[in-house]
Amino acid sequence: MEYVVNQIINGICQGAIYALIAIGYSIIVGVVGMVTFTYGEIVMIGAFAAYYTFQLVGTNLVLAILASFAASFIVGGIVYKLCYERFFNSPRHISLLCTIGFSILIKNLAQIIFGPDTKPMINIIENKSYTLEAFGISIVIKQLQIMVLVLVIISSVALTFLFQKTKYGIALRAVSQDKTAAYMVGINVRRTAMVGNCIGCGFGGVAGILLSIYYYSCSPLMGSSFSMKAFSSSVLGGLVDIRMSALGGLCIGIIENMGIMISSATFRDIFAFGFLIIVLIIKPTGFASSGKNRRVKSEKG
Amino acid sequence: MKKVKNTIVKYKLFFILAGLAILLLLPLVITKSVYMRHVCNVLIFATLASSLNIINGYSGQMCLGQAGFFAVGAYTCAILTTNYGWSFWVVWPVAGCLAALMGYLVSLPTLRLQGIYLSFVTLGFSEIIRIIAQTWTPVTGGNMGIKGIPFPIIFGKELFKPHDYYYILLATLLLFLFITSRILRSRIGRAWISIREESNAARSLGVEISRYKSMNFTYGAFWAGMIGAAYAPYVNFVDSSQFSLDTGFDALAMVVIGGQGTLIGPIIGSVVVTVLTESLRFLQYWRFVIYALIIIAMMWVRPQGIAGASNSILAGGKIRRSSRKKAISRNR
Amino acid sequence: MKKITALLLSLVLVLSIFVGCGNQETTSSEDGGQEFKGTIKIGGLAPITGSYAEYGKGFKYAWETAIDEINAAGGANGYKLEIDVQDSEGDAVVSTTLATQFAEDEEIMCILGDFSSTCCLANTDIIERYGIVQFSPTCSSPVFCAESIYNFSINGLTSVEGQFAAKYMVGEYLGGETVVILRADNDWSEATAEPFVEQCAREGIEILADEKYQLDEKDFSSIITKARSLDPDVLIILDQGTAVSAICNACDSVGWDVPRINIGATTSQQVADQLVVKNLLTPASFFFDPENEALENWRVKFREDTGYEPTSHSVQARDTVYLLKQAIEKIGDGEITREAIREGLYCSEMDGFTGKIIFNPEGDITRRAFYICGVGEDSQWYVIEKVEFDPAEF
Amino acid sequence: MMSKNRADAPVLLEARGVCKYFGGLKAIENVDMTIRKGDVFGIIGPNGAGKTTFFNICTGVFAPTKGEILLHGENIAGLTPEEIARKRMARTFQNIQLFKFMSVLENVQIGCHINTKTRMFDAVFQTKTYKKDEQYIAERSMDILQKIGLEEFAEMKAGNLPYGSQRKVEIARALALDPEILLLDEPAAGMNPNETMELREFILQLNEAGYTIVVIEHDMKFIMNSCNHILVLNFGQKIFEGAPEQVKANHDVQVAYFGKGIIARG
Repeated sequence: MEYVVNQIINGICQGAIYALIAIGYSIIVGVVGMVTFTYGEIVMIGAFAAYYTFQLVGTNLVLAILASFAASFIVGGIVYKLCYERFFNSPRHISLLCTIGFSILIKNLAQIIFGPDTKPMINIIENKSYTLEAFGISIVIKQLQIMVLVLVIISSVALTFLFQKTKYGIALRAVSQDKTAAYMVGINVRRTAMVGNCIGCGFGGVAGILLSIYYYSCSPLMGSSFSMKAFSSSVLGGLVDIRMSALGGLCIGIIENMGIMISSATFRDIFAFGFLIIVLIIKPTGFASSGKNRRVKSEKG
Repeated sequence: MKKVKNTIVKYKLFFILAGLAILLLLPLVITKSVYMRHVCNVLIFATLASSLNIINGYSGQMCLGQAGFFAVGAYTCAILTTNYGWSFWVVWPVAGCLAALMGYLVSLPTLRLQGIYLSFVTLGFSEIIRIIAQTWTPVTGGNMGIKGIPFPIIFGKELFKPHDYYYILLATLLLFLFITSRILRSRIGRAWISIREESNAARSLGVEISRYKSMNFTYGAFWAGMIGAAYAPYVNFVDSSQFSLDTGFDALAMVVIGGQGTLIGPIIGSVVVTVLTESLRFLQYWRFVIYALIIIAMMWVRPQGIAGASNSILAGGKIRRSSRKKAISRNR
Repeated sequence: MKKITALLLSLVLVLSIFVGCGNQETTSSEDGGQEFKGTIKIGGLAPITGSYAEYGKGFKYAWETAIDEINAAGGANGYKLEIDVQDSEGDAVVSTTLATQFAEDEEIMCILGDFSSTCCLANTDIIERYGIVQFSPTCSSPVFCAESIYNFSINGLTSVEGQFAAKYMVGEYLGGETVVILRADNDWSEATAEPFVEQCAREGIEILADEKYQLDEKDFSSIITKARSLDPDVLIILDQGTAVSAICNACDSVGWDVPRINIGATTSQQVADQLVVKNLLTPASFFFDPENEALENWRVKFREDTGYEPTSHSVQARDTVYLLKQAIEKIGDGEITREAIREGLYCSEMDGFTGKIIFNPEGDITRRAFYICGVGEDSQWYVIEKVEFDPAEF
Repeated sequence: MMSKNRADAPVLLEARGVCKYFGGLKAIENVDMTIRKGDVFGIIGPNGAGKTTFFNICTGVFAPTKGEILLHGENIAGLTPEEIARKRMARTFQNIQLFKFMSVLENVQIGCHINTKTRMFDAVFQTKTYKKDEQYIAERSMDILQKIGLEEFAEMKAGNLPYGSQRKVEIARALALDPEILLLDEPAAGMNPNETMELREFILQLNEAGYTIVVIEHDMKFIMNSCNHILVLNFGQKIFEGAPEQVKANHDVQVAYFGKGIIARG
């Protein structure tokens, strides 16, 4: 019993990590309206920005967060200019291939610039764990896991608030739903989309710091596996819905850990993808209500 | 321009025969088997990209998991020839059919899905196939893969040299082109294209889009399986890392760079990409940087690909103003 | 018009590529005014890009510096050595293509590499057909050397490493009775785990679980929870690189201080650096001994030139060049052929940086001593005990 | 026009108590309709009356929430568009849905889909069936283009044609199905008066050639001059069905179209 509960807790924490990266992903997809394969590399850029900040100015988390937000924000801007802006009216596969190309570009440039080896990130945040005793079960939670979990909840609530209530957020949503209509009511579509995309990327960068601290390392190739999981979580949540994407991430994390509990860790991805495919077959738009993503759905690939 | 086109049309047969003669005699010209291997790689990727083009280019579905079907073909061939001693010539069509069956099974649930959701399911399928290949050790050899896949034997001659194997791969590609061009000229091909262009209209004309989409998927998967089966003995061993998503993405890049929705496009794409990545090998990381830059530049300059027509739905094309005016004036 | 532009564009592209081909010839060595009898070309296969890039770059560096050293000292048997290192990407298909390329080039006398067992095994068929030596610094597959007379490796059989760890480390040193194995799902770990498990059975050590995980696994909390619920005396980690430290750190972060033994990464500085709590043991056939001056100088130079710490893999790569030099010297005045080099390598012996190397008839080497190493609080590896043993006892 | 013998003609398409609700919205409420062979049947109504929705129910795009659609007495409600097309019911779209990047000829060729039976095997080996089919398609599509007067544009991309001609291509494509009943969704939308006139002539020609035609239209004049029977919808409900003269005279229709005030004054 204790074992099962601990595994569920593990699943939730793992899911929280997926959720964290999925949130940034769904902001980007929501605002730009196109799917991206560069996101994992953006996360990696954020992690490296933090790594070099720690190297240069010492363990200053605030500075590191600023640095990686800025770095990812800028790279996000480049991605926007290169891969999206020109292709808003083109078939989707064109910008998709562009993002694949850009991801290859960043991955290899990173290996040239940062070197191919894995860099250690340790002792940034104290490695502590808490043991809770309840109903005769002892549950072990790491401090970092709690941090990630809290951050996911705060950011999904805050971002939802930003999108629902603020003027800027409403403009972002308008752009994400119908670019032509948004243009007609006087929204600067290109700039809004670009800033929205960059915010999503910046958020991905910050997620990158947490990831690298959580796993004590960063490497130029760290992005690809996370980007697949972010992509899965986001698809599960209906691509554009931030809270649903976070929920999707949590679900994938829990399902994976349940799967590992009954079989082997080698099947991790089979559980994740299998679950996702089954959900999509039952409900073709993921968790989100089907009306919400008509736009994404109806666009021809 | 028109003149050139007319000449080509006029001497079509001549050009085809000349091209065939060059292709058949190529191994005599290229003596080094290293270069022949590159030529063989081009042929393999050309066929794989073409099979993807069937799905992406002709029926407008967005499949990202072609590596999965490729893997099914390759593993079927590897397992049956190595562990069960079947002849390659028997296994070959079997592998194609098994991949086609997979394609059919994947197409069933995806009929309800559109756009990126469909892409995702194909992508997930490809990953699942790869992980199964990686973990099902008793059958697929797990991480060790399957080694020593026997080379096909024809008239008592073992085809282990790239110079000989070239003909198998060439035959596959030509057979593919022959059959596919015939299908595209029939109502089946037209139905696929009509689904790509305007699926609602196609339905209103009685085109059963579910049936044709899944037929399209099955057909595309069949050829991916066929070339997969031909690929396994060529490289002599298979392991799961050969069928990662990157393989699928490479095929996609070839299709798009060459030109979606044209028969020649994926072939041009695979020539360009293979020659590029092979010849820049000495640049190490920089060659991928250059490869990536070329993909992006290509999408900027010629989104329809080298061979694609600019006025096609696949290029996001707009109807050309000039020709439109002409039509209007002619109508009056 | 547009079509013509496109055609021209693609033509220029293809042409520029061929021009690029033409420039491919790169010469990396300078003649120090010395007279050589001739040049011996060597092909090098290393994963310079891809997930093993770190090791591949180390290979390239070690090979090239060793060859420069040899050439500066008058060459091997009066011949100048030249190496052409190609990037196999850690991809077996690429590796076979490159191996064919080398094998077809009659000037290439020997192939050094590749890094991973998968690539090496894939190349076996080709080198056998063309009769050229494939000399891998790190291939650990137990079947590799037996598969062809042209295959050589100086990694040492991993089976011995596993058996050693079971008998001397778990059994004698730690006195554990139950173990859980965590390992990466690859052929190497498969080959290492098997003899380990067998030896455990002989020593009366109980294996509670043998858990595999994917190669690019990042989050180990679930398998650690699983392992912890079984409460073993010792945790065995069969993997290389960062995964090892990641597993240890994940154990520590939930406060589980079980003794851990790693087989595979040996005394990797990277692993030591990344440990939060310095609690890890490893059997090592090789140890960066600060007292060995030549080795230490080499290590310092490596770090200066590449910007990161060498692993034992690079040291092994260096030794392959010197073994090759020795083999060429054995030929003496005879003609340098591929076959002659194979004969020169056959059953040869040498004192290298990695200790005494003695090839067995298969072309592999057997270790006769291992160091039990542990990480100190200063993130340095220390030798706890040197154990000499007779491989026959397993 | 043909109203005298209309009652004798057999019933072709019939709607019985058809309802369609989108959530709480009642788009179509209890509509009946009877179309007989040889009709030029008009469906009119103000904007948002549910004409196109009703059309979409008839052609299978939506399944009705309640009620039956009978074609030759057989219930076709809930069938897919492609199944309904196979029952020889062809349609055009309000917003033209041509295969814009294909030639006019190819557009029509795709229309021949259900009248051919080439299978993969036939296509690959170019069997008799394939040859017969291709010959049929070639002849049939050129024939239709000639009839419609588009043969000189056969090789042109359909999207390059002017609006009026695009409508014609859409109709030509529908005719290639060899339909018994042809449903035209606002065929005159966006046409100038000249083009509208031509279209009217064309529709009457088709009718004489034996096609039963259903037209949705805004243009009252167009409907009154071309149809022999009219269904009037408003707010998803049928308010009247009858001959053009009766429709003109009907009070409810006038109220729906012109508002109460104007009628009272007039």
